Amino acid sequence: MNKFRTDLHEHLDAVWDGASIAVGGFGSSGRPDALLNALSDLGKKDLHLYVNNVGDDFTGIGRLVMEGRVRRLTGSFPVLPEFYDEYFAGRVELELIPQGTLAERMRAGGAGIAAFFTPSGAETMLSDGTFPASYSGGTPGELLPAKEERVFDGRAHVLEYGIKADFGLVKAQQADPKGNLRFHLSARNFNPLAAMSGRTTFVEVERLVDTGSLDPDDIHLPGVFVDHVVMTAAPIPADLPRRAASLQKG
Amino acid sequence: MNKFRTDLHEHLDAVWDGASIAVGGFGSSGRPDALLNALSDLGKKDLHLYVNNVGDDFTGIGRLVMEGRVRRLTGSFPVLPEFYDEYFAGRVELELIPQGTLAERMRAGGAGIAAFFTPSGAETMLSDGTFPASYSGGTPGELLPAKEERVFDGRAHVLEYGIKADFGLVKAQQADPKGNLRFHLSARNFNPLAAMSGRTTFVEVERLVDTGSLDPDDIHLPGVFVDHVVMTAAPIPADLPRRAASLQKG
Amino acid sequence: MSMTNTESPRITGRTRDEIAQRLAADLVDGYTVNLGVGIPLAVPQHIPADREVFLQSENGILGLGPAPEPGAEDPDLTNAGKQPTSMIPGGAIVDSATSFAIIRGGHLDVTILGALQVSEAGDLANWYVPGRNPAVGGAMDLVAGTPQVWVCMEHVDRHGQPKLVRECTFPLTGRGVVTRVYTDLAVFHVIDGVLTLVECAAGITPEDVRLRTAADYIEAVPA
Amino acid sequence: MSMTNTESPRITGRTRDEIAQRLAADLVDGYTVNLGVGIPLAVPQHIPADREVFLQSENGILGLGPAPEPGAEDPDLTNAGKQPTSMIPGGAIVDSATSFAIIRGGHLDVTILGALQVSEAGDLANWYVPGRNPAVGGAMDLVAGTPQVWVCMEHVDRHGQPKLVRECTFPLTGRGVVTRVYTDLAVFHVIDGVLTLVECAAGITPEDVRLRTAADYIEAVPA
Repeated sequence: MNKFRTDLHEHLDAVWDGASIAVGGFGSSGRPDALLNALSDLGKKDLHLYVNNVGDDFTGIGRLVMEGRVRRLTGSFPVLPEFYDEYFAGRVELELIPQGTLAERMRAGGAGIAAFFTPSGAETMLSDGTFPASYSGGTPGELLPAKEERVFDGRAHVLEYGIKADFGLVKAQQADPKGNLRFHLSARNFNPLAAMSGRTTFVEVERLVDTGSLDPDDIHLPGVFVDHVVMTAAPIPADLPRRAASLQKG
Repeated sequence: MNKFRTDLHEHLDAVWDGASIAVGGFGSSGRPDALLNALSDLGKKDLHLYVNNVGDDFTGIGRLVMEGRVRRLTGSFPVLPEFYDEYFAGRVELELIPQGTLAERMRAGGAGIAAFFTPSGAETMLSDGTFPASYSGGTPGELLPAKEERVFDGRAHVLEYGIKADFGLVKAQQADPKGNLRFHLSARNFNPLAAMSGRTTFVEVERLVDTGSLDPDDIHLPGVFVDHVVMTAAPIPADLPRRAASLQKG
Repeated sequence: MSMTNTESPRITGRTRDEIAQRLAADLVDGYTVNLGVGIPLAVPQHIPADREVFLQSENGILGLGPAPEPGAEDPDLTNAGKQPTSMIPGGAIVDSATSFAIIRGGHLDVTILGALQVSEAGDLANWYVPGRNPAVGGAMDLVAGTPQVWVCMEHVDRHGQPKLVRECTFPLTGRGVVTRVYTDLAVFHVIDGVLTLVECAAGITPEDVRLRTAADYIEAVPA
Repeated sequence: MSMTNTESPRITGRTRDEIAQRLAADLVDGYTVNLGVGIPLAVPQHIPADREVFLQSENGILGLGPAPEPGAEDPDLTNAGKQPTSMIPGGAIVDSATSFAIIRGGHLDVTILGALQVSEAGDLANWYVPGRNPAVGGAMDLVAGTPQVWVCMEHVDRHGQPKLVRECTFPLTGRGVVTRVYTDLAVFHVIDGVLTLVECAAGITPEDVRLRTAADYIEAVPA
């Protein structure tokens, strides 16, 4: 069962409008831009993205948001100012959660853990039912539901739910035909977790290697979490302009 | 801060009678026998061990049990027949839990997750309050408490609590002075999790390596989870007798 | 209802090895599979040559290979039964938490287990005989998490008593988890929660099966 | 009670860099530390030469080094602020779930953060100014999990209003989490839940501090 694919669009077209998608990357580091851009090119819309950041430019997540393809974003640190314009204008919903909660929820969903109690965010407006998930006519619309609270060892905790996303999008450095992956330095970040969270997981890699060439002790994520591997990613050049000059909204 | 220690007994003597200890290993594979034997040699007692197996001989866990040093054992597959003799005779308590629940509870404790909902063991006698944790006079004494149950997506789950053990005992293949570890093949098993679970973690290794000689991408467990490293472990010879011929009970 | 309280005459269906062979014929190319002890351990040698089936071991091995040659054993590479094993190219090692994330999270295709009893609702009892030494290992995680749970077992116990029952009398491993049962006499599927006889072994009639089965089930055996 | 509603005269205490230097003097050899943005980023250059302090970055780096030379940047090695960084020998990479397991599980010694407000009970507000763009990152995990939370900040805001207050008016990052506060004027410890002035900067009197602090606190400044 070789998981290498040559036609990215053919396989990624399995993503349906309205799908939930867990995405790797921290800012632009380790972000699967080829996969994200292909979602735009394929015209996918009404997406629910689980991703830590929007990033600071109009590639990848930023492009999907600015093209109006994202219904809801669950993340911790969107950053891109234009994302907030969309949010306050009522064109995208924001489920804002602590970064560690996002990572743990992705892992839990992939690990069959339905929910867990964490102290992160307890007794704050991200858990007390007052944070606006959406705006309508310039005023708060839907509020994030209050989270179930329980005290353990004298400290408040909140119940957070595992994320089982329809799809996972991941960027890795190396993959073998079984889908075994290696990541490079801090580009690892959310990628193994997005792969675990996705019911069907796509990976873009910089380098394809032969079966058996990765030491079993040195595989960061086993291929059992991976469905389709495409070689599209190139290392991001260090001199990449941080913000694209032109933007077509759509 | 060099974490290499030359005098194992001096440092391990910090373990107090009555302590809870998370232990790595699956059967004898990856089990930290040097550390476990040192606990016996130091005369430690009344211990609560979190460990998957007792093993099938009287070294390591088996020795501690047969010397009467273990008050309670939390694990999934004790195996050693003499362990059960002790259990039915009321000399050791058994908290029997699913293997995946043990692994996840150790990780959760180390990760600041107070508790989690898992489907493993729901609607069984390991969660309904009928399993005897101890025997007294040949009849069941304390029963394991019934676990809190909740339905997610139509399936029963039970609430399981993170294990924050007083100490973690771990066997690794390589360690650097910062405590960064590498394990070898399936001897990895519960070792990274026992290290995470322990408030203070001891590691026995086969090989000490210089700082900087392990690639940051190839470290299985970062030294932040490790306190003391001793070089005592040798690879177990393949012809090790599976059961010791002589046994002194104490 | 076909409950029987009297021992039925012994008949000869599939051997234990043939049960494993029959099950192996149903494995699909590309499956990742966990094997329990007993009859399941005979499955790998019967996997058809044109199919690749990846074996997982609960102690953190993906891509389990055959037992090593004498002298080639590595104490750091053992299977779930604590016996020396090997790995195939393309295999990977994970820690126990990740191993059970794979299992519990539904990333395996099939888990193949032995059983003490299976109920008509797909309940499984296979971890504990009251009065003996209790040990559970990864059984409850495997049945809770794997989409398909295939049981292979003798149709009746050594006293001739049916192991396919209305309700399990032994303590449960999981409720409503079994999806297929392969025995010396027959193959059952659990379809929408209903135990269904789909095949009899060569020389075995539906009547033979009925006499040795205490569970209610539907017969859907091709004529 | 020392609440003030009128702007106090400007006085000159420590510079932002000197606040970082003062905090760095309290770091203990062997500590593992997470740094927030702002004043905390100046801490590493002031760590005394005889102490080894290991820096953690929430995106999965243990053993963060200084900014790389121009041309030596690696897009696969960036810090929590998404800027190119480096690693020291003995560093390690982990995924984001393990990184926050380290943070939430209490395995760091200190997290050093800026603040909008700190209350007398040790409540921290540092993630959100209502009306602006909300973003939280790892701040709530860091304060929930780290045994010691050290804040470095200006004693008053740019309008001269106290940032040490009875109750935070900005949304909380965590309740009762702050253990120390380093400002341009003073150092406070939270001892058994009670905010305590332990040190004034050179040329600053306890009276100067009192006039610019809206929180109740105890004075325990050595004479």
